[in-house]
Amino acid sequence: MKTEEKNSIDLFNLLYKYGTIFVILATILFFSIFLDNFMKFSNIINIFRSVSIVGLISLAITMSLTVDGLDLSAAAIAGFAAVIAAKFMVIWELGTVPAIIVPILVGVIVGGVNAFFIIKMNISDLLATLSMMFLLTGISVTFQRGTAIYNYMPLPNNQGMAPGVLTDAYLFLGKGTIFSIPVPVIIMLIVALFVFVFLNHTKYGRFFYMIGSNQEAAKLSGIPVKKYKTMAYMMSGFIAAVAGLVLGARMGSGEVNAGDPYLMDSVAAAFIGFSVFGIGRPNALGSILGALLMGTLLNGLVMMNFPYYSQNIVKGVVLILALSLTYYKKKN
Amino acid sequence: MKTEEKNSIDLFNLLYKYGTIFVILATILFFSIFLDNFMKFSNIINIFRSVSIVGLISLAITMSLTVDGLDLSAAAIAGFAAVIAAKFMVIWELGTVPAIIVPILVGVIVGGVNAFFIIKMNISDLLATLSMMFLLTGISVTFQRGTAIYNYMPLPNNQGMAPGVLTDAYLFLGKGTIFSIPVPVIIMLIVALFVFVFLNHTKYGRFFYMIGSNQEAAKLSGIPVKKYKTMAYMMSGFIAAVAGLVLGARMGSGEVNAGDPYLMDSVAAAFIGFSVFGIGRPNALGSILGALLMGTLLNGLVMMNFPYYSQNIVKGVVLILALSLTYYKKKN
Amino acid sequence: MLEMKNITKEFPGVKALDGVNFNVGDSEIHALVGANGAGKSTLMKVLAGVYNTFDGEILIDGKKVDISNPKQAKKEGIVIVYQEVDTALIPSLSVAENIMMDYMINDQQNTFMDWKYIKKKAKEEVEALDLDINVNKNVGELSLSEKQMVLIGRAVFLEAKYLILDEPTAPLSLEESKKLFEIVNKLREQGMSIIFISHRLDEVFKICEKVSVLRNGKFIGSYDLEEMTIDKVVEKMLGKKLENTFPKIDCQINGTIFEAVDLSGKNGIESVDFKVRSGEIVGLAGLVGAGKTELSKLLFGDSKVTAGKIKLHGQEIYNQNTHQAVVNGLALVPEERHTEGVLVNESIETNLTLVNLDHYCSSSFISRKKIKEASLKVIDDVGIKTPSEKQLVNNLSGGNQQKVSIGKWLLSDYEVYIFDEPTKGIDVGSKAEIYKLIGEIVSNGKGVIYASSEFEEILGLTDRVYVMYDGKIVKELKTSETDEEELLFYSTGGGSSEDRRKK
Amino acid sequence: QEVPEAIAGKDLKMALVKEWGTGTHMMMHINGTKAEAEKYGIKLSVIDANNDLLEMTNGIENAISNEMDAILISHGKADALYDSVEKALAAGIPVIVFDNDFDVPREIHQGKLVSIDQYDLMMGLISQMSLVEEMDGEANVVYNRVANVPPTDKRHRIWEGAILPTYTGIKAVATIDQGTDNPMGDAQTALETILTTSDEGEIDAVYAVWDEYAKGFYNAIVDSGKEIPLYSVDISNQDLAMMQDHPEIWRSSAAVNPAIVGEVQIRLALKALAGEDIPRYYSLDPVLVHVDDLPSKDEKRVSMDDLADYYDNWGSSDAFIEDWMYTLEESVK
Ligand SMILES: Nc1ncnc2c1ncn2[C@@H]1O[C@H](COP(=O)(O)OP(=O)(O)OP(=O)(O)O)[C@@H](O)[C@H]1O
Ligand SMILES: Nc1ncnc2c1ncn2[C@@H]1O[C@H](COP(=O)(O)OP(=O)(O)OP(=O)(O)O)[C@@H](O)[C@H]1O
Ligand SMILES: [Mg+2]
Ligand SMILES: [Mg+2]
Repeated sequence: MKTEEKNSIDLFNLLYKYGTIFVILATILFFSIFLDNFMKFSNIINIFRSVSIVGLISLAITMSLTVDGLDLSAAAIAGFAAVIAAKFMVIWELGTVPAIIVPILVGVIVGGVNAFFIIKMNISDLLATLSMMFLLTGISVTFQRGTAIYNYMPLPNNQGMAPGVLTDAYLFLGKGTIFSIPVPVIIMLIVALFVFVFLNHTKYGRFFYMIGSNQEAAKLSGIPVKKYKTMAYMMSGFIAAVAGLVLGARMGSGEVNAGDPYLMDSVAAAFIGFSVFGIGRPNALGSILGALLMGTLLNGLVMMNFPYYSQNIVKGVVLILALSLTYYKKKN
Repeated sequence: MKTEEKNSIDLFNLLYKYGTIFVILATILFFSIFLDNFMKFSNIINIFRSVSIVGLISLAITMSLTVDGLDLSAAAIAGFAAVIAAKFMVIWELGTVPAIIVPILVGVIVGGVNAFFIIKMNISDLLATLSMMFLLTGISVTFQRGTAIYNYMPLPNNQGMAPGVLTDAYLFLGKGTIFSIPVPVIIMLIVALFVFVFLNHTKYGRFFYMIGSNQEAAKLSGIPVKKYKTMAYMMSGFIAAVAGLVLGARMGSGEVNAGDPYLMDSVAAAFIGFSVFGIGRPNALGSILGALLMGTLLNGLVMMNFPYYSQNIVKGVVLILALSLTYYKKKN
Repeated sequence: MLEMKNITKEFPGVKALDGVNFNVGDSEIHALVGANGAGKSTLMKVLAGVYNTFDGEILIDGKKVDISNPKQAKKEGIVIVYQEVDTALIPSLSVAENIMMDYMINDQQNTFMDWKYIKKKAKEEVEALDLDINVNKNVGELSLSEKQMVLIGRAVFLEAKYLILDEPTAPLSLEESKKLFEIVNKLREQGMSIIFISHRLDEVFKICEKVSVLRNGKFIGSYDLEEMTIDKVVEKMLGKKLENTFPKIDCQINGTIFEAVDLSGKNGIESVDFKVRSGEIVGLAGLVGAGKTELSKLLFGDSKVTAGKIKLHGQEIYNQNTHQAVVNGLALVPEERHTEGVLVNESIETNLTLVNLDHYCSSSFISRKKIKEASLKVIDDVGIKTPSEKQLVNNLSGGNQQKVSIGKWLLSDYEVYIFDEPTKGIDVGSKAEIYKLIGEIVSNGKGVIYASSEFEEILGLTDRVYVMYDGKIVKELKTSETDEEELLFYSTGGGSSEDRRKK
Repeated sequence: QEVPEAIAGKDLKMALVKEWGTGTHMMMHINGTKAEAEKYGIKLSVIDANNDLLEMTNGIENAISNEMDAILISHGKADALYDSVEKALAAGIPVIVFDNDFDVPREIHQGKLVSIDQYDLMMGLISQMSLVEEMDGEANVVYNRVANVPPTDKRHRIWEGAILPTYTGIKAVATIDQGTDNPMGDAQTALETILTTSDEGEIDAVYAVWDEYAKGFYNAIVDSGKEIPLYSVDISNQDLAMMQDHPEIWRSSAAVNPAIVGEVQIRLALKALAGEDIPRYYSLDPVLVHVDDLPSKDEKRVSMDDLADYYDNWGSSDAFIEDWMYTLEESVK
């Protein structure tokens, strides 16, 4: 009896650990068979590039997930960062360096404010970051009275043309390549590596997990819970801001609300990532794989000329499938 | 020292219990002073009508919250129901009754499917319902190849005009009034009353809350947890479908994705409602008050000619304020 | 020398500690006893820095120390192993990390994790405690006793000056307890002082030198155990003499009411045969991990039956889920009260009336009056110490929580009651009350299944015993014809055909 | 000339109810409306429904209960708004609609309802013909449509019904429609995919039915390093900057100055309030903005306002300007 059960459990175990990977491979196989150009190196690079924003934002969300929070404002922070960067270069002509540093600082500060409301005011994480999302959206629209910021834009009140431009150094973040690998992909991979090392190989990462898994125990063991929770949200803000810089550079402008459409996909990617390799926790690798799964799907569907409105169905079905594979085991 | 503390605790207690109410009253007071027409009966009715959809969907979400779930698909179910109703009347000419019953049935079934994935497949509630949201959006768009369904719409492939119309009986759900109270408001209040009585005065409601409080202990007390959880999601689907019918009737068409914009506001309303009167749990009254708070704000801001792009800021700030007032106490 | 002077701690509506003076000498094992709700855990939490407000002062070696958070307590060399183990462990992290948690938090200099060192140290710790746990496993996958040992491992690693063990042996088997005592003695020899809280007074006498008694939040006194007897300690605890722990239950044992035939379950129970007769208390004996809990849950429909039958009054019943089991007339008091037995965030009355809410409804509508009446009755019958029936269960002491967990089944009749370690963490006075309750149940012609790893209880209470080992029933014994030795023999696999220990 | 009695000396309040308010085009429309309103001392509330039709309804109802003098609408779906619009008209409030139409009985709307569009049929025609001409009638085109939005549907009708059957050398090798949620970002990703997976030289031109898509397409083409011409409809300052940066890519766009739409809406509302005759339908004249007509970027960066220098009927329109409006303007100052 024992051995029989063992076999079936092992199969589930496999599915649990490798379910997501399996779905990704199946997706890739399917598209490679039906689409000639799918496996071209250039298209693979393309897929990676197309998921870079979702990947980065889902890494930001991963940080908040580790401390058992959920940063719904990450996408809004990204959009906000792109607007600020553009404002710095195009309107205020302050050069690349401040245009990169200030949005990142703002991202970190917004993360801190989130943490303040969650920790000090004791508002639930979902609500606090949801409110922050409204707020940031509002502010970034107000900031520019609803218009995008771009090179040579005319200034309001007939003040002529915007003096500055998005610098090449900045645009390189979104459009450049290094050894024919797009810079956004490189940035995503570096951030993923950073998050991976941070979470798995530094004590701070372990503290994050401790807090997320049993906050009370962590507190009683003397971990400064508030400090690290704040840190987690700040890091989330940091990564989200980086995502925003890449987003702004890819678009070549500071678009209002540009981050919003990436929220749901990023949350989904981070959640799918939970169980990759059976880790059972929010983690960097999983989030990136989750993002890749969705990017691959979308890419293939566009190539197959699938009507956009049906893409959501496919997205939903595959999501459910991946999740079923990975979560079903837990029950047993 | 002891007595001092007592006083401050009492103040917090008051804020905790009546914080939301306080913010609502303050908002109303503020607007009544600065706006001549704000307290007009017609405007109050107007506010109620404008929150009816958010109110209904937040009631649906409340049902799932009681069993410690969160039905993110509620808004999508509403949109789907509206599309089905329109399809029944406009394209298939099947009359009002099926056009009302079938969408509601579909809502209940979708709730059941959600429950299936959450209970049987053990997928987390957020993920399961998120996937369902993608799916429904996809299906309802595909159902009509992205177009809305409306009276006298041209059929695809030059098949002439749609044969049926949205019946008056159906439209009455959205546009009618009874004693000059709009029907959507009446429906919202009836559903709220129903949810209130169900949750507070029937054993089922108590079972829901107990399952939400500690599922394992509830199970070992002999409560059929799966059954009641399924029921909660089905009721969520039911109420969401009702919201959808009202929505469709108000818009006079089956609009694809019409439900989506209400998701965030409804979730926020249900969460704000947690602490109204210090209840500390998802509840009907709170959800409606949460919806009213946001509706009142929006109404007043528009009347005050607030720049439209700043309204989100105000929404964010007030949300945070209301939440801070109500959640701050819990910490103590 | 550790001195706690004039400690007073109040919760809303409850004065948990009232001017308590408590001293612990160097290098001694000091027992702290008292009935449920006496304030033991609260006193220890004060010492461990859990509460930042209390009246009174704490001195170490004559010097006043300020302890208002756990970190300060640790700095003073005070380490605590809490009563509720789940509150102190991180389920999603490995055993190694859980054991080495304090090292990671306080001592680790590097930002980067020294995985090699942490695993090596944790392994040493586990081996020193003679445990068989893979340190890479997630703590969430461990059994309760293993979790307890992980916590003790963590405390031992810290090399504290004062180690507080709050009911550490409640989830441990005799053997594991013995192992623990060896460790405790070793630590004492190294100069550590141990404060030991337990409701098993025999243990207290076995390893402690001194005992302090609390009653109703007041300090009764400290005594040398050499000058005391169990009865005397009990008297100090309860403020009165305890007549006899195990009440004489005189009741007629009749025909079989409940039967399991060749029952196997998905949770590892194999081919179990047993029966319960009307008016009979049937013991399930066995060491920790023998499968008593699993069997109880299988009978109660919380796990899938893969083969065999369950019969009630000769008729086969199917318990597809726990609800059906209750409808069929079964009741279960589960082992882990905090997560399974009670809803800690709900009021006492809500908990008590949950299982048969129907009785307090008229056509699905709840009657608050009926609920209040019924709850007050149970609170009175079972003796739950609380200011009001509306009190949250979370605010009750451990023992009183357990009473709620039992009390909820007493409001209506069931055919068979399954008790899984119902007196774990319960003081002797309350134990006697619970035994009395069980006696009343059987004298109404019902059957009781009583699972316990405390042989003394089994011998004192039951009529017949089944001994479990490795998921199977290995022996059936008449209680009056057996003794502790024989129970231990069969529980450790003696006499079983394949004499192997489960890993 | 005297300001008509119905208006003279009154504090006018109007509401502009928009389906959505982000994007350069929408901003220019809002700003144009606002500027014109300010000119005549009209207090204008702008309601951005954020793609929520019921929010538009709420906005209209709010305007009615606040006794606004006129309601300007942009976009939205007719069925959803019909009742509110009818109510407004019945209450005697003029409704000037942009890119939408309401089938209200004449006795109710008489003299109070105008539907304005940018002459989308014509914009489709001239932009698509620009492509046909430059491609010499033969090209594999990545085509773009946005289904179920009235103006883009009108433009599509020309493509489907006129261009493809007439110029059979034009082939749509792929069609991109990613809806309206994230047009720029999704368009960029979709075209990137098509460009990387198509064979070299397979795609000759890209057509965008809406400039929000065109911006994403432009980014994708520029980033790909290919030189594929792009033709589109609608224009904004941002589009012009892009056009000038890469004249070889973004060739032309058919457009109406969205600010003028707003201006005309305000003037029509004023005329209706004054009781003067107004038309039921009005289409503005589109212009084909072609990059070859513009100076090079080193010479001069062109903005929307400058387009008047290159196209006669760009810039301000004097449609529906009455003499008394100058008087009104003066009196406000
Ligand atoms: N957080 C709290 N809020 C309110 N009352 C509390 C709280 N914690 C403990 N109490 C009360 O304080 C008293 C002492 O509880 P404590 O847990 O110290 O008892 P104990 O001696 O450890 O009992 P047991 O043997 O059952 O563990 C009890 O009456 C309990 O109900
Ligand atoms: N959550 C779990 N994960 C892994 N193994 C478990 C788990 N729970 C129990 N086990 C194992 O299942 C076996 C049977 O455990 P069970 O709890 O039934 O024993 P028991 O006889 O009731 O002992 P106890 O006195 O601890 O209740 C043991 O080997 C135990 O370690
Ligand atoms: Mg205790
Ligand atoms: Mg057990």
